[in-house]
Amino acid sequence: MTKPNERKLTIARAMAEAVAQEMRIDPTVFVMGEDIGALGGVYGNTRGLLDEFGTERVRDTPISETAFIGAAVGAAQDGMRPVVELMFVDFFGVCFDAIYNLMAKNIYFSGGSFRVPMVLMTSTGGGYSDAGQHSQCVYGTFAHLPGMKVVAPSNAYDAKGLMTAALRDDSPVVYMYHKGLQGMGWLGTEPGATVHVPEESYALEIGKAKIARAGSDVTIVSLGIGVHHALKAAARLAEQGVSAEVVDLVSLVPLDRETIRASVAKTGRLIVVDEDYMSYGVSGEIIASVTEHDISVLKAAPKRVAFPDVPIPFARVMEQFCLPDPDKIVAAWEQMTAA
Amino acid sequence: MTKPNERKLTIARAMAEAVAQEMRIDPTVFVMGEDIGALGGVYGNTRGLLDEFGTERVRDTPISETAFIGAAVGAAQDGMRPVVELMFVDFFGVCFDAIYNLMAKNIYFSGGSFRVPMVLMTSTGGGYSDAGQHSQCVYGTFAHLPGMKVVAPSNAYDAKGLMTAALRDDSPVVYMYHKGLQGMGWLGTEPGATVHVPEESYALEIGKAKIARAGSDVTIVSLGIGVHHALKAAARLAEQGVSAEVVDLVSLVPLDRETIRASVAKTGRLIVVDEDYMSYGVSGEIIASVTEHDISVLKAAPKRVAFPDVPIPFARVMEQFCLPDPDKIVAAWEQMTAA
Amino acid sequence: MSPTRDEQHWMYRMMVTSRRFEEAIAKIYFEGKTPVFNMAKGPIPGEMHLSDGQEPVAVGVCAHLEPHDVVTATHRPHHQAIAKGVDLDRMAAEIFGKATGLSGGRGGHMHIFDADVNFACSGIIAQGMGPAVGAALSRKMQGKPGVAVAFVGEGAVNQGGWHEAMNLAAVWQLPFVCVIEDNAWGISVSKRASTAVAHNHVRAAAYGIPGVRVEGNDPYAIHAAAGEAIARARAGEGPSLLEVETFRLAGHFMGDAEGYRPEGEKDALFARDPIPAMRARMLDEGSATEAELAGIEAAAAARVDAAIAFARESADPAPEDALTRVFAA
Amino acid sequence: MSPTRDEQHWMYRMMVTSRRFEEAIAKIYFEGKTPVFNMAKGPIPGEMHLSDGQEPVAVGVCAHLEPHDVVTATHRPHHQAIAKGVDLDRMAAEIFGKATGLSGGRGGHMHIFDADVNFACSGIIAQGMGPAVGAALSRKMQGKPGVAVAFVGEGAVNQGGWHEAMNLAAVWQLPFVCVIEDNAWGISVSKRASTAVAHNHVRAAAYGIPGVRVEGNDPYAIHAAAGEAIARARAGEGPSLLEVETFRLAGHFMGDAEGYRPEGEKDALFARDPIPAMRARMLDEGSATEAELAGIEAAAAARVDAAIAFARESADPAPEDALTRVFAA
Ligand SMILES: Cc1ncc(C[n+]2csc(CCOP(=O)(O)OP(=O)(O)O)c2C)c(N)n1
Ligand SMILES: Cc1ncc(C[n+]2csc(CCOP(=O)(O)OP(=O)(O)O)c2C)c(N)n1
Ligand SMILES: [Mg+2]
Ligand SMILES: [Mg+2]
Repeated sequence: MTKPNERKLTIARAMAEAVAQEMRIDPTVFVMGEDIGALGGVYGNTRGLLDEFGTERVRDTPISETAFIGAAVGAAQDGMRPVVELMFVDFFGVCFDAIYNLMAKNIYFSGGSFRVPMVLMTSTGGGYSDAGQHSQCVYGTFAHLPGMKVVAPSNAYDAKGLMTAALRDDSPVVYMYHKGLQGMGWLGTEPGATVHVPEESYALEIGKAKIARAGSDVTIVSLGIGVHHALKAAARLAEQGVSAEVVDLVSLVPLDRETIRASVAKTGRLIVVDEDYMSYGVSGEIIASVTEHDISVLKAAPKRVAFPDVPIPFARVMEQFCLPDPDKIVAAWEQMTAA
Repeated sequence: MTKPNERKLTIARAMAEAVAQEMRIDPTVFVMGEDIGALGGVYGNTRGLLDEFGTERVRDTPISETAFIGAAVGAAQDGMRPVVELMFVDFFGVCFDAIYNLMAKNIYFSGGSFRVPMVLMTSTGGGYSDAGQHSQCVYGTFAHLPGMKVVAPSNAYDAKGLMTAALRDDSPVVYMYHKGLQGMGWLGTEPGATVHVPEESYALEIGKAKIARAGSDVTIVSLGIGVHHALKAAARLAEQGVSAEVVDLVSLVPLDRETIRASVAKTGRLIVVDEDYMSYGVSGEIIASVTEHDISVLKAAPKRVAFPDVPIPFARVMEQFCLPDPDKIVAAWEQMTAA
Repeated sequence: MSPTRDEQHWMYRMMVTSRRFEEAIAKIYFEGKTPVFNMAKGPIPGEMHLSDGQEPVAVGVCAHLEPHDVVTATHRPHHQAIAKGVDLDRMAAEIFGKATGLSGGRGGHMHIFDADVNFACSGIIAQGMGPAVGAALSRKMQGKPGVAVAFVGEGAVNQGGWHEAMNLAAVWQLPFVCVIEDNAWGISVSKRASTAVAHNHVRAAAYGIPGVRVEGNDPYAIHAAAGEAIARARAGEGPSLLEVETFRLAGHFMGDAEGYRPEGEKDALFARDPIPAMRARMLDEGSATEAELAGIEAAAAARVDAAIAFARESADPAPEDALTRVFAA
Repeated sequence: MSPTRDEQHWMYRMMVTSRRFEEAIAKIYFEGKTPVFNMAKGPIPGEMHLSDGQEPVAVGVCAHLEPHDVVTATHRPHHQAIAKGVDLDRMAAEIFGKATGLSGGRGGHMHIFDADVNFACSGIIAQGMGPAVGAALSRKMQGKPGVAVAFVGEGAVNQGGWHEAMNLAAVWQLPFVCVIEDNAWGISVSKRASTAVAHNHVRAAAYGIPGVRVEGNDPYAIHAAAGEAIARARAGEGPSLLEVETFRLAGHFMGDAEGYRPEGEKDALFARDPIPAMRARMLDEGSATEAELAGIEAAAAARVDAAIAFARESADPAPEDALTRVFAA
């Protein structure tokens, strides 16, 4: 039920609103990417911008990701604040040099004399049978390499605040939004992501995790759509009398290890939920971050619910078999406590 | 001291020998890459091949990594067994789509009806002041994404056996050799990497870790050059009466979790040494693989000695400050036991 | 050189088969997706890129190809697959995500692989260029017959990998042809807005190879130009670039409202639908009778119906099979 | 149009400064690396790519540039940096990895960044293309003066990113010039073995922009051609491609035995060393006296000596400073 002063927005609209608000006050902000103009972005997050700001500041590009991301770096170093879109994160392979070796490193290479204030926004995730080149998350891939901040909102409130913060940051920020949360009807919509969003501009601190639900028996750490799986699992566990705390990472870089460790210190148990591939990724890092700090707080071996190490299959039954979901989280709890 | 029947080879020569031996018996094997012909590879691992096999089978390429790695995939699918070289792994960003989204996935996308028998060899690592675009390891980046086997030898014996195995594998294998182990005089040489190599052809099983040194008090897990740091640290610890077991991962994919877990079950302590960036990489995965399996075996929180999450600096004092080395491993042990 | 009578019949049959196939897919695609469109629902979930209107390119080129020749196709691959002779039953089943699909449901519509006819495709723009060049290299090295053809959209020509592969094919003088399906749009971005030259065939000059443009989405002209390029490749004379004007009669993907297209553009294209045009021309030139054409059309429709029925009736894969076939057996 | 007398003096001074600088670096590079060559040792560790012989490109182009113009350079950047006016003391200190270096020792010789004169470079082939195009876009959007020039080697032209950036600059008609330093080699691979066309300037046709080639490593001709391209860019007439024949008198990197070069090739190049050639021409044409040239040479040598002394005397960075400046302050 919508409360009187509530203004529910989808993540897509929240993102576009943050960009528009910054564009109004800062003439150096502009947007580049494929189909971000007349189409408004395949995932709706630039809708309305072309009409308001015109083709000079909202620039459809050729299918030349290396060139336009590289160009964004050059523009950022020259006083602009570009927002560039990599339509699907899966496409990072054609342009990763411009991202991880250029955008992410020029501040360091220049000893801080160059600033690289830019936002790279990109869609992640599957669940709608788009197969192995259009459904990946690769959170771990981006978070592993130094020099870029990495954020991933789970709801529209955070989406707007993170975008504003990213736009005002003098360092490059990779903004990973999950397609299943965008609130595009045609992709199905996780209703929990569409929340009240204040009209006025506000910025969230990058690098801060959030307690999405407080609890005392187990900590479930996740990000993006996984937070909603975790909340659903927590609701189910609550029916069994189990109190689960859900930590929404919000940022992968910087990673808020304090908040994670404090939660696990309280609950003694850890489940990590990640739609990215399991090995050498986010789930391992979270577990290592807790255990290298202090193993005495753990009452049981930590568990992960992550995408298995296989390409993402097309067929719905296969993809769903692989994807994290509330059932698998509840099952992880059961295995953890059965042991 | 060289024993009578000993035939010490550098890793570079061991790699070239394995390739040459396969080329002699299998006409479908050929080599492509930048400067792998007349120059013999910047890191010496194709030396001699052009003279023996000619320009048809040893093909210098344009600086077009996306094209020639993609071409290798097409040739592999068409019955050839290409060995391609990505000169420095740092360059993966210009061609990663051809690697992680094409080479690694076409077997799966085709339901197994296409084979992709190819080897992608690439140099890793720093320590010689080649700065942030020529010194990276990015082991975690390759190991995170499904569909490619990933190996990283620490000595010439393994180097030859892994190369032979990789060449005979019907799936793509990424072969990551560390520059500091190649035995190229001009890069300095870790003498421990240059070992006896049998003349005859032999293949190692991909996916098997090795106990490089047996011990009982702590398990030090590493790969590539880190194994040598670990062995040196183990020797130092032995002087203090501490018995360290060193596990050489050899393969990152498949990862031999059994061997790691068995070692830690025996020693109760774990230190992971990795020249790759610390977060979201190999070190986290190893720790998570152990702790998610069983925390009861651990007598202390595991530790990692890895490259901090910063671009690799040029200045020697800065780079050495960041790189893992025996001192840092010994210090990790001391912290672990002080607690 | 005009296609022979037999070739014309084959081309027309493939064009009609392809169109019927797309129509069937389009209809089924909406099953389970109404009243509320949700891409994840229905018997065919996920993105769907149809090839309506682009059939002349596929048939004009593939008329010259044998099963042993290699084709790499795009995210919009059905017409190309059909013209290359991909097994229609197993292709339909793959698009439905069934166990009997070409890859057992692992790939779906953007990942149609058929080893029997050397066909592969990809969801990444221009990704097929490298593999096609590599297959051409393989043939040259092995002394085995066969050329390799990479189909790309005109939007793909601005992708770096395209340039690299063209240069490599030209440096090594490989039996390779790049065919650009120029439908004037890359999703919502017009060729004019994305490409610095009016026509991409001029880019052949950057590789010292022949570059030809065919206007009008005309299967006969495409057939002639493709014939020359492929013959050159077969004769060991090196690669060529062939740009073909074609029409995207569908949206970029299903669900695309195409608000970005200028008013009237689509109507004008529909008026030039290549299938009725070819039909009329064959009748006109006497290369087919009405009865023959009706027979071809009926056979095509029946073939499509059978493939769809095969797909519908096939079983889903076992969920846990998702974990298999990552590496070669 | 010929360079003015003043321009010639400046060009000659920059060329000599650059050469003296490389000679000094080459000498110091071997300190600590003999008798056994180990790249990691000595006051200047790591790879070293010298620009001996390529000075005419840098000065012919940069003669037309102001500090506010943007340059992105390559892995072989010293001559370009010097001609663009990068602070020589801090550049030398960077190459030595000192705290006083342009980036405090974080970058080293392949990562020379000087915000004051809008200079950057990169160790990745063709990586500078995008940033230069982006800087050109920024100037156009902000209405601020300035053009952007990307220097690349001829080997870089076969990299996909080069093509993408050329097209983007041309579609958007940006104030951008791409200068190709064609030294005929990419490490050990000859241009002929890697590039499908004899000359890269013809590739301008793929972007509908002017493409010019200058033969002979001639600073005067380069100056003239670059002047036109840069004037075009300043006038808002869009990008150009300028290919310049030049000579790599050094090995690819220090330690390169160059066994792959045809016998006699290097000797022939040394006989055409552009520095003595320009000296002779200036005397010949009366644009400088022997005394003036000697003065320029002495000043250049002194400037280099001072920079090297500054670098040598500067302190190492604090090791733990490696962890700083990852993000903007
Ligand atoms: C590297 C990459 N970038 C972007 C996309 C998203 N994308 C899919 S189809 C398409 C347009 C392709 O246009 P064109 O090549 O002309 O083919 P058409 O769709 O017109 O057949 C885009 C941008 C992609 N799949 N891969
Ligand atoms: C993407 C990438 N591939 C390969 C290399 C390795 N590499 C460094 S310099 C070089 C040759 C470059 O040739 P060219 O562009 O002609 O410049 P030159 O060295 O002749 O000045 C190569 C292959 C690299 N740095 N980046
Ligand atoms: Mg198109
Ligand atoms: Mg060169």
